[in-house]
Amino acid sequence: MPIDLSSPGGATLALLPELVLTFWALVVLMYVAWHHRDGHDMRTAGGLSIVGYIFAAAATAWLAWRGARPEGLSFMIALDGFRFASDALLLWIAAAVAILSVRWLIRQGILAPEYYPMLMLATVGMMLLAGAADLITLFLGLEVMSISVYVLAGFDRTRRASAEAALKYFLIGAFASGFLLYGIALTYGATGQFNFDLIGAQFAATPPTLMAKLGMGLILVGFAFKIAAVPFHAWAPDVYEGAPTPITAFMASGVKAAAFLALVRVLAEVFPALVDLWRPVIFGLAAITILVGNLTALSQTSMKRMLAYSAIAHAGYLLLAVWAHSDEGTAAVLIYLLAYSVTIVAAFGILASIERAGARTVRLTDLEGLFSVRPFASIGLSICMLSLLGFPGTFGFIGKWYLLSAALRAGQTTLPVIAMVGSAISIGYYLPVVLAMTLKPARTRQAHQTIRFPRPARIAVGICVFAILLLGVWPNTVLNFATQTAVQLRQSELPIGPR
Amino acid sequence: MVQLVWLAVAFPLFGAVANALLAIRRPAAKTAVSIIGVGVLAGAFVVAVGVFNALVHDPRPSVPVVLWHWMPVSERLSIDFAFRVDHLSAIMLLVITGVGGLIHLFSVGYMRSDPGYARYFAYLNLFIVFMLVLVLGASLPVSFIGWEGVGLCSYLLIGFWYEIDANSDAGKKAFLANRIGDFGVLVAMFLLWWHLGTLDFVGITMRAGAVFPIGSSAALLIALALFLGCTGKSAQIPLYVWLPDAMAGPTPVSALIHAATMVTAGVFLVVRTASVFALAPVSLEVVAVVGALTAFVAASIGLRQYDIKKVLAYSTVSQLGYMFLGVGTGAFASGIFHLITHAFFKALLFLGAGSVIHALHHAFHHAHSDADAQDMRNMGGLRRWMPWTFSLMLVATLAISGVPPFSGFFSKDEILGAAFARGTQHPIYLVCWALALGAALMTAFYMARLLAMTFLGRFRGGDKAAEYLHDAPWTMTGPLVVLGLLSVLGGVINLPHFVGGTGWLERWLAPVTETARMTMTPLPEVEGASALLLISLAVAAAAVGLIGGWWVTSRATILTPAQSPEEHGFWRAVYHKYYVDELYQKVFVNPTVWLSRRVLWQTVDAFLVDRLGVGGTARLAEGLGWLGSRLQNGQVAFYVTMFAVGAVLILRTLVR
Amino acid sequence: MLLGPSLALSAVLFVLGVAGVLIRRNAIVVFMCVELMLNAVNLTFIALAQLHGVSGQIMVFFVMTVAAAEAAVGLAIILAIFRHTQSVDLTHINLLRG
Amino acid sequence: MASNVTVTTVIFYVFAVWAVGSALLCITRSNALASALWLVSTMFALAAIFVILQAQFIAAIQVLVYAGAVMVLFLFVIMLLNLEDVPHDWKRWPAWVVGVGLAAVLGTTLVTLHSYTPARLAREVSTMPSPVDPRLVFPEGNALAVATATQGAVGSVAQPLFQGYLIPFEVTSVLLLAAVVGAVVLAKKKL
Repeated sequence: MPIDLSSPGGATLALLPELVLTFWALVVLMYVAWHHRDGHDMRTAGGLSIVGYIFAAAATAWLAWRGARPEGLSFMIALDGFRFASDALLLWIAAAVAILSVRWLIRQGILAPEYYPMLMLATVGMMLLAGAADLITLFLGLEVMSISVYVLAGFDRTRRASAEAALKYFLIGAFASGFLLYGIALTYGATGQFNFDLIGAQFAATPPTLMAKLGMGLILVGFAFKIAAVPFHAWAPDVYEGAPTPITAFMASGVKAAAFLALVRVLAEVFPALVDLWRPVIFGLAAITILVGNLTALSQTSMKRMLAYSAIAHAGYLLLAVWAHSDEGTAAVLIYLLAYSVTIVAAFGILASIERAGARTVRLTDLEGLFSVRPFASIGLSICMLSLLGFPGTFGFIGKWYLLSAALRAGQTTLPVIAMVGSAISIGYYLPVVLAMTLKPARTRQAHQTIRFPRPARIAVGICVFAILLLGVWPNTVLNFATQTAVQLRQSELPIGPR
Repeated sequence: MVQLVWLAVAFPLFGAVANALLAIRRPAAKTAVSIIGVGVLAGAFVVAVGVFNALVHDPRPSVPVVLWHWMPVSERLSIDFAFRVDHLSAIMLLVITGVGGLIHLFSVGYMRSDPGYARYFAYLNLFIVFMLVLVLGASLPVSFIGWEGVGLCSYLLIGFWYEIDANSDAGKKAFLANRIGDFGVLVAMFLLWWHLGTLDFVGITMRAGAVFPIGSSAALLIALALFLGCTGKSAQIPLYVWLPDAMAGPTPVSALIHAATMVTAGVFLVVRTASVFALAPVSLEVVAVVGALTAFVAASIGLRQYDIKKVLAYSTVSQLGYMFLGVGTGAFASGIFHLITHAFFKALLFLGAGSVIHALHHAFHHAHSDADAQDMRNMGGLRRWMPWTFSLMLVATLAISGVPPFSGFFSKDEILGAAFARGTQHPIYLVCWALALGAALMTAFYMARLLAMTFLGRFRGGDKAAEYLHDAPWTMTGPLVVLGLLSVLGGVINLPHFVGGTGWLERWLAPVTETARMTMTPLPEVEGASALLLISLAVAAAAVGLIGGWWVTSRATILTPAQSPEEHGFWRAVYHKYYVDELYQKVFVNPTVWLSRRVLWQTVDAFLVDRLGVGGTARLAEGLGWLGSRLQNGQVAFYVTMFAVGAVLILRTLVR
Repeated sequence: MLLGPSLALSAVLFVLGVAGVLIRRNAIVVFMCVELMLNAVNLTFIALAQLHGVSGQIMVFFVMTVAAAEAAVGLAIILAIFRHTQSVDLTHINLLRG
Repeated sequence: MASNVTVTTVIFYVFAVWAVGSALLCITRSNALASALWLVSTMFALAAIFVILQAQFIAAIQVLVYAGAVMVLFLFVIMLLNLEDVPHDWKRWPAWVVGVGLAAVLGTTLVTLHSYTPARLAREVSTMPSPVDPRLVFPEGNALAVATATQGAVGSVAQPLFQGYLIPFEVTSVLLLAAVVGAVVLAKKKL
C-alpha cells in the first residue's frame, strides 16, 4: 500500500498508530479530569490506557499487514517493517508497564491517574523517535518522550528521592538535548537537509567534511546519553533508583529501546557513508561501557541500582551490534531489545511486588529466604537473572549470541571478547540474587509477609517469564521476523539522487 | 526408535517440573515424589536401552535427531535444536540414566527424612535433563545449554543445605570456577564459528581438517580454550579447587554429579572435539601433562585427609586426571572406558560412604554425640555392623586401585600403556606415565587407608553410638549391590587382547574418533615382553599401595578429634609399642604428609590457587567496582563533567 | 552572509552555556545555562538557513517550542524538589548516589 | 553596497560582543536573578543578530516568546522561591578550573567552524568540481530574501510550516500537552 507522505491524508494514515494513541491519551485525560479521587479511578484509568495500547498496536498491525510503504520519499516518518517492529516492541513494553503500575501505584499511595496519559504520551514520543525519518521528527519525538519521562520519574511526589531523580534526569537530559540539537544543526548545515535519506545521499556523494564530522559527533553524544553509555551514564543509577519502580522498568527497557532503535536507524540511513569514522567511537563506548557497567554493578547492594548498572552494561553489549552495522546487527538489536525488555519488565515487576509501601528500595538482603515464602516469585526472578546473565536456554542467551555473532561477522573480535569478559564478571552480581533467594534463610519470621502480588501483575510477569524460557529454546519465529525486518531497513530505495 | 531419544530427556524434564510443583504445593507428599523422581529415570533408562539397541542394528554410525530450528542465522545456515545419537552419546546415555537411576533410588532412602525432599528430587531430575542435553547435543550451542545447566544444578545442590553458610559459599565457588571455564568454551565456540562457519560437531569434524593445517595456531587456540572449559568442569589444575568444597552437598549428589557424570563432561567434550585437538598436537600434550599432574597432586593430597568425602573428592580429581591423560595421549576410547568404569566404582564408593555417614549420623544423633559423622577418626570397625557396605566398598577399592580382574584394572592399565607407548615418540609422555604410576600407587594407598580407618580396627565413636549402628535399608544397599557388580564386571566391555578380549568399546567408539585418529600418528604397539612388564608394574603399584596403606593405617594410632583423656593413655601405649612405625612415620610418612598437607594442600591449593587466583581476581574486580561506585557521588556537577569529558573525547576522535 | 562569524559566535555561546552547566550549582541557573546552549544552536540554524533555505528557521521555531515546554516542566520539577529540600543547591541534592 | 556590508558587519560584531559579554555575566553572577536578566540581555542581542541574518520573524518570536514569556517564567520561579544570594564558594575552585578547561577544549574544537564561508560550504555540499558559485548551489540563499520580500517575514516561514512541516507541527501539540499535564501534576500542591 503506497502512501504519499507529503499529503495530509497520507501523513495521517502513516501516523495512525501515534494518532490513535494520542487520541486515546486525550480520552483517558478526559476521564481523569473528572475522576481522580480513589483507587477505583486509578484502576479504570489504567485499564483504559491499556485499551489504547491495544488499539495502537492494532493500527500498527494493520499498516504492516497492508504493507504500507512510502510513495516516493520517506517524508518525516518512516514506513517500513523496522518501524512497525519498533512500534510493536515499544507498545508492548508500555502496556506491560501500565499493567504493573495499576496496583503498585495504589499501594504506594500515588493517587494521580494522570500517570497513565503521561505514560501514553511518552510512548507516542518513543514511537516517533524510533520511527523518525527526519531529524526534526527525531528531535521532537525525543523531546516528547523525555519531557513525559522527566515527569514520570518525579511522579512519586511525596518522596524526595523521586523529585531528585526527576531533577537530575531533567538537568542532564536537557544538557544532552543541547548537544544533540547542535549536532542536528551542523548536520543540516553540512547537507542542507533534515531528511534521513537525503542526508545519507549527500554524505555518500561527498567526502566527510568538518561540519559533518562535528555534527555526527554531537548527535552521537546525544544518543550516548539516552542509551546511558559510559561516560554519559552517570545519571542512570541515580534516576533508576529514585524513580517509581514501574517507571524504572519503563526507562530501562522502553526509553533505552527507543533510543537504540533510533540510533540504528540514524546510523543506517544518515551516516552509512561515515561508517569508518563512527565505528571507532562506538567501539570505545562499547568497551568502556561494558567494563564499567559490569564492574560497578558488583559493589551494589540495592537491587534497583544493581539493575541500573546492569542496564548500562547491556547497553554496552547492544553497541556491539550497532558497531556491526549490518543486517545481522540490526536483527540482533531487535532480538536483544525484545529479550532484554521481556526480562527487565519481569524482573522489575517482581521487585515492585516486593517493595513495601513507603520503603526506600529493595536491597539484596531483603530477598533472603524469599523462596520458602514466595517460590514462584523467586523462581521467576531467578530466571530473569539467568536470562540477563545470558544463560543458555534462556532468551537472553539467544540475544547475546546474535549480538556477538553479528559483531564477529562484521570482522570485530576484540569487542566480543570484552563482552564475554564482562558477561563473566556479571556472574558476580546476578548470582548472589539467586543465591540470596534460594539458599539463604529469611532474616525474620515476618519477612516477605507484606508481599502482595496482584493478579494482573502476576499474569504479566508470568507471561514474560514463560516467554524467556520458551523463546530461549524455540526462538525461530521471532528470529525470522527480526531478520526479515532488518533487511527492510536497508531496502529504502532513494527516489531522488544527490543534488 | 532412535528418533525417540528425546523421550529420554522429556521424562526427567517432566519429573523436574512435577517435583518442583510438588515442592511448592505439597512438600510432604514424599511417596509421590519418590515414584515420580525414580520412575522418570527408569523410563529414561528404558529409552536409553532401546536407543542403544536400535543403534547397534543401525547401519549408520551416527543419527541426527532434529527437533526444531533453534537459531536461524541466514537462509542457508541455521543452528538446530538437534540431538545426535552416535556411538559415543548412546553409551553416555546408558551410563547417565543407569548410574543416575541407581543413585536416585539410593536417594529415596538417604534423603527420606529431609524436609526439602521434593525440591531435592526436582533439582536431581533437572540435572539429568541438562546432563543428557550435554551429551546428546548435536552442536556446541546445544551442548552448551547442558554444560551450563549442569553447572547450575550442581551449584543448587551443593548449597542444598542452605542453613550452613559455608555450603552456599562452596556453591558460589563452584559456579565461579565453572564460569571461568565456560568463558573458555564460549571463546572456543566463537572462534570455531569464525573459522569454520559451523558449530555442528559433525561439521566441525569434517571441516576442521580442511581449514586448519596440522599444528596451526588457530586450532591450538581453540583447543586450549576448550580445554580451559574442561579444566573448570572436570576440576583439573588450576581450576580443581571447587570440587573438594563441593562435598558440602548431600552425598548422593557427590556420587552423581561430582563423581560419575558432570565432572566427566570435560573428558567427553575433548573426545567430541577430538578432531580439533588432533590438529594441534601441542594441545594434546597440554591435556596429557595437566591430566597427569592433576592425578599425581590430587592423589598425594588425598593421602592425608580425614574427611571420608574429602578423600573421595581428591580421588575423583585424581581419576579425572587419568582420563585426561588417556585422551591426551590420543587413546580416546581408553579415556571413555575409564570414565565408565570410574562412574561405576566411584559412585559405589560415594554411596558406600553415604551409607556410612548415614549410619553414623543416625547413631551419633541417638547417642546425643556431636561427633563429626564424616570424620574417619570417629569411625573404625564398622565391618561388624555394616558387612554389606564393607564388602561392596572393598570391591570398589580393589577396582579403583587397579587390581585385576576388577574393572578399574583394565581401564587404568590401558591409559598407562597408551601413555608409555606414546612416550616412545615423545619423552614428555614418559614423564606423564611415571606420574600416573606414582598416582596409582598413592591411590591404592589412600583407599586402603580409608577402608582400614573406616571398617577395620575398633569403633572409635563411643560404645553408646555403636548400639545404634546398622546396615542401610535395602533401597540404599540395593543400588550398591548393582554398582558393585558393575565395578567387578565393568571391564568386560573393553577386554584387551592379551586376556582374550576383543576391545569391544574401542571398536564401538572407532567411528566417533576416526577423523582424529587419522590425523594423529598412530599409537605404537608395545611388544609382548614390555607389555607384560608394564602390567606387572601397574599391578605391583596397586598391591604395594594397598598393602602399605593397610599396614600403616592399622598399625598407627588413630586419635579421635574429640578424644577423652582416659583413652589417651591407651593410645599412647600403642604408639610407643610400634616405634618402628614411628620411624617409618618420620622418614617417609611425615615428609609426605608435610608435603601434601602444608605445601600442596595449604599453600598451593588453599593459598595460591584459591586466595590469589580465584579470590584475587574477584577482589580486583570488586575493587574496581568500588571505585566506579565512588565516582557516582550524587553530584550533578560531576556527572556533567564526565559527560563533557566524553563529548570532548568523541569530538576529538572524529576531528583530529 | 557572515556565515563563519555566526557559527563561531554560536560555538562560543554554546561553550559558555556548557561552562555554566559545569560550574554552577544553583539548579535554576544551570537550567538557564542550558537555555543559553539552545539559543546558541538557534543561531547556527539561522546562519545556515540563509544558504539552505527556510527549513532551518522552521527548526528554530520548533526548538523554541521545545524550550518553552522544557521550561514549564523543568521549573515544575525544581519547585517539587524545593518543597522537599528548601533549596535548589545541587550540591545538597545528593540523596541518590553510590 | 560595500559600505552597507561593512556597516552590517560592524553591527553584527557589536551585538556579538554584547551577546558574549551578557552570556559571561549570566554564567558568573552569583545572584540567580541577575543571571536571568543577563540571559534576557543575551537573547535580545541574539534577536538583533537574527535580524541581520534575514530571520525577522524568528527574531520577533525570540523576543516575544523566549525573552518575553519563557524568561518571565524563570524570573517568576526565582522570585517565588525567594532564594538568597549565595556567595561564590572559592573552595570549589578545582571544579571551576576543570569546568572552564573542559569548556575551553570543547570550544577550540567547535570554533574551528569559524573557517566556514558560503563558498566553502558550497564546495562541500556540491558534488560538482570546485570552484563553485554559492549562488548556484544555494539558490535558496537568495530565495529566502525574495520570499521575504514577496510573502513577508511571517509568510515565508508560515507556508512551509503548515504544508511540508505539518507532521512536526502536530507533534509539537503533543509536546505541549505533555508539558502542560506534567507541569500541573508536578507543581500542584494537592492533586
